[in-house]
Amino acid sequence: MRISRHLEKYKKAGAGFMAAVLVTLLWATASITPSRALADEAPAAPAAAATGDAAATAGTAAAPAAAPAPTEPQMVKFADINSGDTAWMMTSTALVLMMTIPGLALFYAGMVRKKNVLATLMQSFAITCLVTILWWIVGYSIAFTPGTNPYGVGGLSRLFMKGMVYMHDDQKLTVSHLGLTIPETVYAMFQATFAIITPALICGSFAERMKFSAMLWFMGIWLLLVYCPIAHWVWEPSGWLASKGVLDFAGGTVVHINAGIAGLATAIMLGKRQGFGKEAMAPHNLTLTLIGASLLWVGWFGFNAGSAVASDGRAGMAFAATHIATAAAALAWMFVEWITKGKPSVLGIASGAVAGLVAITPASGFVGPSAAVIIGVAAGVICFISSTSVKKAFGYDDSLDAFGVHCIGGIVGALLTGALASKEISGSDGSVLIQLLGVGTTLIYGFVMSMIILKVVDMTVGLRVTSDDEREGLDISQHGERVE
Amino acid sequence: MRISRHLEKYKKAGAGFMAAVLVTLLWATASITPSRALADEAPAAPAAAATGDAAATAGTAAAPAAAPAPTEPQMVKFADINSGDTAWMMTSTALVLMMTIPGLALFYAGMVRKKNVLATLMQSFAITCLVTILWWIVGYSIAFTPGTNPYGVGGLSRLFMKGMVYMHDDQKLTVSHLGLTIPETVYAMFQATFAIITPALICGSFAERMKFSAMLWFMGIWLLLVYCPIAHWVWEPSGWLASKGVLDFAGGTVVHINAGIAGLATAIMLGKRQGFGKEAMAPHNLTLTLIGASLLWVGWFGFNAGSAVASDGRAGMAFAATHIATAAAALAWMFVEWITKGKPSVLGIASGAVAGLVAITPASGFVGPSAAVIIGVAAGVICFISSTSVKKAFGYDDSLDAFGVHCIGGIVGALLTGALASKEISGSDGSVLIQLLGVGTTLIYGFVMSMIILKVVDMTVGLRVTSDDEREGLDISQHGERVE
Amino acid sequence: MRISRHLEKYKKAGAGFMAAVLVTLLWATASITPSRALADEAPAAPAAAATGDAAATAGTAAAPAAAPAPTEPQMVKFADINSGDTAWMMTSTALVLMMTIPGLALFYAGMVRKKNVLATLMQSFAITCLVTILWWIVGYSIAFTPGTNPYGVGGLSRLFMKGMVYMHDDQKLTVSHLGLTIPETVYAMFQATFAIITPALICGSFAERMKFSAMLWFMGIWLLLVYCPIAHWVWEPSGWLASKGVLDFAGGTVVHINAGIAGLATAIMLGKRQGFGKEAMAPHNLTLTLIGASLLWVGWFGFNAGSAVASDGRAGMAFAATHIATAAAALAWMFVEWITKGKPSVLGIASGAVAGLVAITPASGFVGPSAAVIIGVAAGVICFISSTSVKKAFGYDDSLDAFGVHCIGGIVGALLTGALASKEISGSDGSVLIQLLGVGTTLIYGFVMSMIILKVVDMTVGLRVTSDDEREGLDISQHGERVE
Amino acid sequence: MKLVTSIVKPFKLEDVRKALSELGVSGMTVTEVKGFGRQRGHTELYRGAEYSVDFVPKSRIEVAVKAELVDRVVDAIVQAAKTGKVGDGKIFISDLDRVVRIRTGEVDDAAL
Amino acid sequence: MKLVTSIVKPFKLEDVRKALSELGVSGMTVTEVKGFGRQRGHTELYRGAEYSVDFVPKSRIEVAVKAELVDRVVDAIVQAAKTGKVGDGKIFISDLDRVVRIRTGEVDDAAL
Amino acid sequence: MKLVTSIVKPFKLEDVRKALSELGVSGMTVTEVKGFGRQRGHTELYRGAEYSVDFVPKSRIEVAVKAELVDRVVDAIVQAAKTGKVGDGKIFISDLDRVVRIRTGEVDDAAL
Ligand SMILES: Nc1ncnc2c1ncn2[C@@H]1O[C@H](COP(=O)(O)OP(=O)(O)O)[C@@H](O)[C@H]1O
Ligand SMILES: Nc1ncnc2c1ncn2[C@@H]1O[C@H](COP(=O)(O)OP(=O)(O)O)[C@@H](O)[C@H]1O
Ligand SMILES: Nc1ncnc2c1ncn2[C@@H]1O[C@H](COP(=O)(O)OP(=O)(O)O)[C@@H](O)[C@H]1O
Repeated sequence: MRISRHLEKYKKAGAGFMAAVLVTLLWATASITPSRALADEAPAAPAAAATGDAAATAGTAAAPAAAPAPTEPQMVKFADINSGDTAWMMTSTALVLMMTIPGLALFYAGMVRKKNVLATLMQSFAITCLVTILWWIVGYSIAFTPGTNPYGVGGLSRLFMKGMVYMHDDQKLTVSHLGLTIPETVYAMFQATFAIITPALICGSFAERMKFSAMLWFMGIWLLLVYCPIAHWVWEPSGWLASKGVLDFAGGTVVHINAGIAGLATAIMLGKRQGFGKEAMAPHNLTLTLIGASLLWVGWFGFNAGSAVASDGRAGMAFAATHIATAAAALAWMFVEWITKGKPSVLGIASGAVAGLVAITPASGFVGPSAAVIIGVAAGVICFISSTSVKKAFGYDDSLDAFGVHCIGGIVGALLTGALASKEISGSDGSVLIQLLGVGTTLIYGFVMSMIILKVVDMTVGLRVTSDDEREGLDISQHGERVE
Repeated sequence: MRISRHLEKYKKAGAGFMAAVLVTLLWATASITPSRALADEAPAAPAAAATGDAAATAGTAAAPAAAPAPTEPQMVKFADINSGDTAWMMTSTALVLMMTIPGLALFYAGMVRKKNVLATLMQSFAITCLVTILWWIVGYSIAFTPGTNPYGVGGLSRLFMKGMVYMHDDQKLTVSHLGLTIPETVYAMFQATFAIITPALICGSFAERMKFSAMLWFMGIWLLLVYCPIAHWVWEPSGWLASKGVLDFAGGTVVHINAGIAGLATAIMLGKRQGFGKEAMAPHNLTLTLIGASLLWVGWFGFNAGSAVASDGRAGMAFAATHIATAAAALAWMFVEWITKGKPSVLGIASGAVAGLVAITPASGFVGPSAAVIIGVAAGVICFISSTSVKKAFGYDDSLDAFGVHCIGGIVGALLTGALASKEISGSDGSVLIQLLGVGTTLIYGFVMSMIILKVVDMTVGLRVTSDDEREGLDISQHGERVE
Repeated sequence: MRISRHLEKYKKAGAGFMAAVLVTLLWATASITPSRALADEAPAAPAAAATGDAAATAGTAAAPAAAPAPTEPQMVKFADINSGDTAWMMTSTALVLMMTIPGLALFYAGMVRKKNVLATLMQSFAITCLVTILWWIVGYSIAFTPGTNPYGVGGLSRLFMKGMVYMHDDQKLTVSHLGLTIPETVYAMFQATFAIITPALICGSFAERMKFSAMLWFMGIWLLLVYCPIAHWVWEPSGWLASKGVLDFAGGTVVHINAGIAGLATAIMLGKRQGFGKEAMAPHNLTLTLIGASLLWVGWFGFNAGSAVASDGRAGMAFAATHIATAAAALAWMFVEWITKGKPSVLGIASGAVAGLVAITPASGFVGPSAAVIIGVAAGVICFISSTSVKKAFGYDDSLDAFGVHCIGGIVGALLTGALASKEISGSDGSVLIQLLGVGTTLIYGFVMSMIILKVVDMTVGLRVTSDDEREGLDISQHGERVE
Repeated sequence: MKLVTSIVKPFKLEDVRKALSELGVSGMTVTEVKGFGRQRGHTELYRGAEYSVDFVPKSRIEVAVKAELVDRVVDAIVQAAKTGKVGDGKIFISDLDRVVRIRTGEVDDAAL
Repeated sequence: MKLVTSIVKPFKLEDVRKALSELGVSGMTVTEVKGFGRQRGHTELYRGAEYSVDFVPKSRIEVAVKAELVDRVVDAIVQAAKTGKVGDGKIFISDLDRVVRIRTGEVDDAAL
Repeated sequence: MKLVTSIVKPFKLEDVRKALSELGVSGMTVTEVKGFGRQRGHTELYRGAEYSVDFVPKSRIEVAVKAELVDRVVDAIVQAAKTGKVGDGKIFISDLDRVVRIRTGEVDDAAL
């Protein structure tokens, strides 16, 4: 009877989504009409617009300045596409998807108790699917096309990815103004993987107690109301933070601070797990966590070096900075733990590596190897403190430290990017003050909006599972499955 | 004594294969002689033959039409190779191998009972090795070189991959007529990974009961008598289905329908597992299954976008369609299950994702994002029904739903490709009727041949393990190992 | 009280490292000064210096000979970078990192007893971090920059990777003389992943009994005193083995023989595990081992094809040889075991695959598919014997066969490379004698140095855990963690 | 009351359970155990080296029953668990002073 | 001495342990077991097919105690393990001839 | 017959088994259990936070033997399982009404 009541709730939730999906289907069918008309509106970009390596491998020496930088997606000739850049960006996209599934899914799943392992994996996987569909419907369009109001979001020209075309006979296709040498489809998918991992990161804060249906609602709304706007502000040239000169090469602010602060909001709104602080809640299988951390590391090359949107020297420098900073952070965390607690733990070194990856993310394209070491060590030490002492002090149950590692690590990275950005490498100087503006905006906007969305979902679907369901474990109570 | 009798059998089987391997070795040694002679026969292709991006990055605007499309592998200059296309194709090959090991191996291993997990992993791994060797000996040659009879197989010019050369001093190497801008070695390996995963998929239908030796024999014969011919017919321009205009971008028919229908044959020939329907045969560890599904998704970008055999806009469009269709199918399956059964399961969403990947495979290079959503939703819903109600109705033990997901999903995809193929994207219109021809041929030829091969193997080696071995589990009975 | 004494020890060890890390930090800060000055010293390389595909995709036909081959890292224009080669090399670097974490980590972790699984994973992960930092400090510089004395190591021009630059405004960056078409940062990271996996391989020989602190000290010292010199001798043109003409395409000698012989030294110095030979020490979870073997296989394409340092036909040939040899070796091991022991084991086929990968490593760029089969079969059979009969005969506890598979497999590969290298493919003939020189040097130098380092570490930190710690398991005794 | 503890082959558990419930004994507690006895374990391969695992997985079934039911329970178990092959297992019968049902506090026969 | 064996819901283990140590009974041996009884297991989904798992995970707690302590031990366990819902479990009390502490060789009450 | 149940340190299991078979007792049933007692468990780290695990893994060995064998069996176990350190474990001896060998139906001593 309790059961049945629940099923009802689920069904409602489910049905709701189902409806959504179906509706979009109609739209979809509508939107398959050849987009030639639409496409031609955009002026074909002169081949010379191709920049950097594109030009290079095309054998010309055209400096980027040669043509006015385009400000919106446009149609180009097949010949303007650089196959090397495209190869690297498709690879990067695959790598970043691998970061979430199975990477992050395993990283988190290994830290929960055995009765919640499947539910934890399910969160990352379901978010991957949900975000992809929302991204296709409207996410990409409002985040990465120019908007009219710098404080608002982008336009709707890419609704249902209409107008993102490849025209076989005319030998033409569209490119994003943010990546002129690769197909727009690839750029849109690359960004999709970023939109996927950000909400997935939040799951670390409310592990082992959130209702699956509520999680879907929260994530879906959060993506559109929080992620897309912030991504637009920071990364789309017409966004206000971008024009202010905030530096965020691969998403320290947009992805990590953003996810981390939302995580804190969930930890506060959902409250602690039953028995938190009393019972031992040791990670049930750190083998999974270590596999996850390793795949995160490997995939992060796509995340950071891929953010150069080219297969060039800038990407190479980001690649090196990422690898070195991660190693430094992992060792820093390990040694601090070793000295303070007497033993270096597997969870510790893995957490340190992730902290380093997070902190180098905004800096990767702006700093060299040595600055990367400084950022790494700082992230390792500071995140160790925030995930242990600080958490204990305030007593919130940021279960898997999405806030402690991603938000704090992201802040460390964002500010140090301002301090250490090298003009030689990036051509632009960083400023701690401007970085603070980006950080502050994200913290405030992200936290407030997350709290509001959570409240709404709580009043409608209900955020938390029943005490019995929590005790039995989410695997069985939410998904009717169990790991032997 | 029973044991010993068994060992005998195994040894026989083993010895048989051993022999095979050794024989090929002799051939091999013979075939190391410099292939210059052979090579020169092929006319060096004019650089202009390089198409699409190749030309593009080579700085020329040569339309593909510029040179008569070659019809067989040939010798080209180093300069005709496009490094971007080659980079993407090598990456794709690695990704597709990753789909089978560890991807598919884990996807299946997580669904069996604990006593069969190693044996299930072993099947995928051993097939990978076996097919690779057969591919080197003759598979690639009969599948991807032109033949004399459109209803037959290709020629023997690439026996032992002789004639597939790289000549350092002459700065020349061979390319396949199916991929003019990449080395033939890369194309042959890319196709090898397709030949590997197809038989590996079949394992899902006879899980937990087939003799390992029998499996090796069946797969080896099946590859040469079923996979190679169908691949040749559909993909090699001289094949009859190819000339009829059957569209199969990445293998919906050749790989998935083909594997699925063979799976049904094995399920019928081997019969049900002991206790099927009576005992609970729940998946023992869906963590493995979810890791597998995730790696399948990630690797599938190589499968579909790689099938463009170039790093260009067509690949990009295939990439996007693949990702979006998968997400749609996973959600569709999840919501249907949620509404009909009351809970969304991990196995469900993972199965849905795979169903979507299967269905978008033939369509990927021919449709845009919105059509991809339609294909995905259709696949998710239909495969859910075929793997549950239909299977229950007919009562065959398609243990892990190789038929229910791959054959049915493949059919959905093949037909919808005919219906939704976009002339804008592919330059060619699809036809449901012609697609039906491809589907029907594969279903009939594949099913009949599989039954025959199974019968022969059953009469010689014996298909099924003894009832005691099945009860004890294949891990110990077939491989003398066990997971703690 | 025993505990406390231990903690002391650990803390000391830890503190030591900590210190090291901190010191380097100071240096680091110092070394962030713009490297323009330093950079300009190097003469800008003429665009024509770009070789192979680089030239190709740049549309020119410049033969490599066109310019005198550079002998040290130098500054080039953005336009000299080939985006396709760079894409492949970044991908390869990610793949090779994936080989160690999680690949090798899992391959080994699955073979130990459950009480040591985390400690085994931790070894690979910690080595990854430690080596990365040492590589940044000095490793890359002494291994891959030219030295004054062919029997010594390289120079210090890349200390802290100073001088490895990317200059945004001048459109210039540095490249290594060993890879003219990709950024030096990418080359340095690619080589870093080789420097990471080599020590990680050694862990197989001393599994389940070495103190974590001792392991860190040993690996750190070994990297600088053994790996770097040998890498320099064999791969850096000014090294004496390189000039003697030793062929080692991807590291059969530098990586595998080197790691394997060091492994033997550790097995001898640490002695056997408690109960070795008496108690059953069966692998606790071969699922992990099979995942590991699969990821090693997939990642190895980056290892071998990546060693072409280009995305060209040579890489393609290395790719094909790698895949085919691996399959042949896996089948060879499986059938030999099947015939001699009565059952084909999962551990067997996985070990065979690794043996094949090891043996083809030095040969990959020099042989074709058929020679690859011969090398594979030889490796499979010989390594099977060395890991079973030979090990039993001598009675050393090479726990996970780092010596039996990597050293022996490496020797098989190195010698067969001399015998089978194809002039057509590589432009150079091989010589078994010269190969023997490389093998012998590595065996002797590596073994002696390893013994010395081990002795020193034993006298200071102590190599082996206490008998109680060993019995309780390293997971809890070394890291205070446990897998449920 | 008596406590009937039987060690049986795991795949026989289901049959035993059915047999018992036919006697109206619906409750039981099952433990997965390692059995050593005449039945030898299988041999495992490890890098080609063979060694024998001397324990066999078994299921240990505990049933508390009224004294008068014991004989029928034992017969039922023997019937259900028997394969005639070595390793079928054992049944141990011992005495119980008292049985309590935690939920209700009921004792002895009422608690079963 | 008596052996008090109780089958309780796993999440009650901690409470039972506390209750017992308050009685000065610090030692106990716990086994994870599968329980069959009135309480039904949950139902699982498998590729959309549903089936019910009829066992429930339980914790089996063995405590050897002086005869005179038995009643208080039983009460303590009942108090601690009770939720009032079906499936709370059972307590079995049986007699022990002898108890030995391996470390010292002490026997009976001294060994507890 | 008597049932001798001993709780020992896992790594002593092998020794105990050897000792018993020397007495001609080849059969036994072993369960992996969690032990609580004087011996404290280790402490674990979790994101730097430390907490102690209060149970210790133990092996529970059940052997049914003829009454007259009990003393020698107990001695053998004590000898084999003793390390002298806290946590060595306990031995419980209780009475068995009956023993049945399922395969043959033999009862009591014949069944052992
Ligand atoms: N003396 C004993 N005490 C406790 N358990 C025993 C004893 N003898 C046998 N067993 C259990 O019974 C199982 C079957 O016994 P075994 O001798 O192998 O076959 P059988 O009972 O058919 O003679 C053993 O695996 C063990 O678990
Ligand atoms: N006759 C029995 N013999 C042994 N164990 C029993 C018996 N009856 C019940 N149990 C154990 O007690 C547990 C709870 O019993 P159950 O009938 O489900 O609830 P309740 O004890 O509240 O009536 C069962 O899961 C089983 O482990
Ligand atoms: N009263 C008891 N009842 C049941 N088992 C007990 C009891 N006391 C101890 N044990 C078991 O014996 C094991 C060892 O006891 P412990 O007090 O730790 O050391 P020692 O037996 O050397 O005094 C415990 O882990 C527990 O499994």
